[in-house]
Amino acid sequence: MGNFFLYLGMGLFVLVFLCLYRASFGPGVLNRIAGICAIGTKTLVILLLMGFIYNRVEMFIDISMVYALLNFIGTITAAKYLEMKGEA
Amino acid sequence: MEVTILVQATDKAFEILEKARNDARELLYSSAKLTSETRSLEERRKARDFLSGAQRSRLTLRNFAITSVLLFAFWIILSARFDAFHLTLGIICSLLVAYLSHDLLFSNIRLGDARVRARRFFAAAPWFLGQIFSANLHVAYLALSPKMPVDPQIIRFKTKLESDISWVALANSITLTPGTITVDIREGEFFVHALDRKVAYDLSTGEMEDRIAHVLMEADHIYIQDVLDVARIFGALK
Amino acid sequence: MTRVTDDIIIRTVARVLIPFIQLYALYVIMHGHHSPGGGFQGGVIFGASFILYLLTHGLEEAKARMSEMKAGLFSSFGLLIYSGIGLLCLIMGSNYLDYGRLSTILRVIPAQARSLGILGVEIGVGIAVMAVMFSIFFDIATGGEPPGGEESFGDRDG
Amino acid sequence: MDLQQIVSIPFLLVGFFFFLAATIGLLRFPDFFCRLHATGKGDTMAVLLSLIGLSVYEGFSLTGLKLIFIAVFMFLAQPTATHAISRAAMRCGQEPWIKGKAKTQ
Repeated sequence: MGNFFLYLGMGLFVLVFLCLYRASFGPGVLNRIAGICAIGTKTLVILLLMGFIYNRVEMFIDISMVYALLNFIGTITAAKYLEMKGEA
Repeated sequence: MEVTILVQATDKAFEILEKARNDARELLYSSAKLTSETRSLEERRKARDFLSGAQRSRLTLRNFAITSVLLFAFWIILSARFDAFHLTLGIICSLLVAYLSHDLLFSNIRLGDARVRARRFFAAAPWFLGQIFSANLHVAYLALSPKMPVDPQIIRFKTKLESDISWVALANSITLTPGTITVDIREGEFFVHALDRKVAYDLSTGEMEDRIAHVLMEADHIYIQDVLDVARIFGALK
Repeated sequence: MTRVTDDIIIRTVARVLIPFIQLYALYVIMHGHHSPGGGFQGGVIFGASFILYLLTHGLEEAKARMSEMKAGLFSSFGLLIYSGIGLLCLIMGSNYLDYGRLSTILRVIPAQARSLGILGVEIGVGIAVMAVMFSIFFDIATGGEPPGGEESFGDRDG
Repeated sequence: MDLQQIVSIPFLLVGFFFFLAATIGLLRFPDFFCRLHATGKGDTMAVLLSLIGLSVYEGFSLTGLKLIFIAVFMFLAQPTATHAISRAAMRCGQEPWIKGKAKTQ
């Protein structure tokens, strides 16, 4: 089962790199924000899988919770900033 | 001849004068009554204000209590340590957070019907989950099919829901379900971005709106689900 | 960035989430000595909850809840707790922040005194970090205007 | 291999499939709003399925309950974030792409 988690995490890692294309080359700021938000959700699952691989779920679950929280607040802040600025 | 006319005229004049005096008296009385009425109304309003002040403080207390109990339950789940030291810390922390933000969680929710609402929510949850699952299959199909048959368009409709909680529920479930994203809400008008024509048509039938109105118990319209419930009860009775 | 948003969705969701975020921050601070996190991380999360409140409810309401002066006082207060515990250890005759000697005051065994001392230090650090974080965001959002100076600095970035 | 592991594997695999679909959608869709469809919906469902799978694997404990809490949080937060970005785009004057127009973005 540990190997299964490992391969799943590696697959998610590849997906993160695919999202990184949109986050780095995406035309405009908004596409970049969308890409970064997608990376955040994938990172959350990768962190949990790491916790299961290392048998320390209680520790990694807190980290992933903080990650989800800060991802949400960061996205809202960026969106609010762009909305107030009025251009992208 | 002239005398009779004169007498009649004076009679008439007296009559008019009498009538005017009566009118004036009535007006005076009514105005006096009106002032007394307004005064009593004022007093009543003052009393009501006082009462609602008491009600408000009671409401605040209730919100505080419910918030702290909820937060303490959340703390127990988070902490997973049951010794006295950590439980005391939990009580202190949940009281502190409830003091800081007790007006945020329940600012305009009626709590009397929470049980009915929870039951209806759990009854409606499988339908929503199924919708979300089918939405994801739809998006996955669109993303993976080589021709990518998307035909995006923006549709707008006015909702009949009233409270902001149900607006938020409707907007978030629109965002989660087939091919649609809530882009904006302006004064009860939803701007929705739809991925193709079919999902736009599906949305405009308003089934989801009815379901959310049913779950959150919005008053003053008739819902399909209520009619169905009544029909079922009637059938069972027969 | 500091005006009240007219978006009902973000405001309502933030209103529901903020108490839980704050409780989570306190959990991270209090359990810092046997799980990841601690004073700094918990303080950052607590500050983030206030930032979310400022973003969604506007500058005025956020000021009513947490003004700049309060933020300054809290940052000094957190630092006072931290350095006070450290100095107490120094007065008791051991090194700075060496909590073992606190056992004579707290009337517990030295190991437990160390745990309690670390907890107190983390609470101090958490309060300081929360206040500093909030005041930094406050300064950036208002463009560095002095507190109470102009009424209309919400319009500057509109 | 006990029963919990066997049950949790399909959940994780379906979740991974939705992650894959969301990422491909993010890369392939023609305009910003359509890309938001991919990330907002696909990622939410994928996180939900993955967390259900992991909590089944963990078994009934407080850790599993915490995983469910993360799922609930994502369910509230992800549509809200999607809505915030799309609203910002609308206020910034991004025109949604209509079928038949040249692809600009």
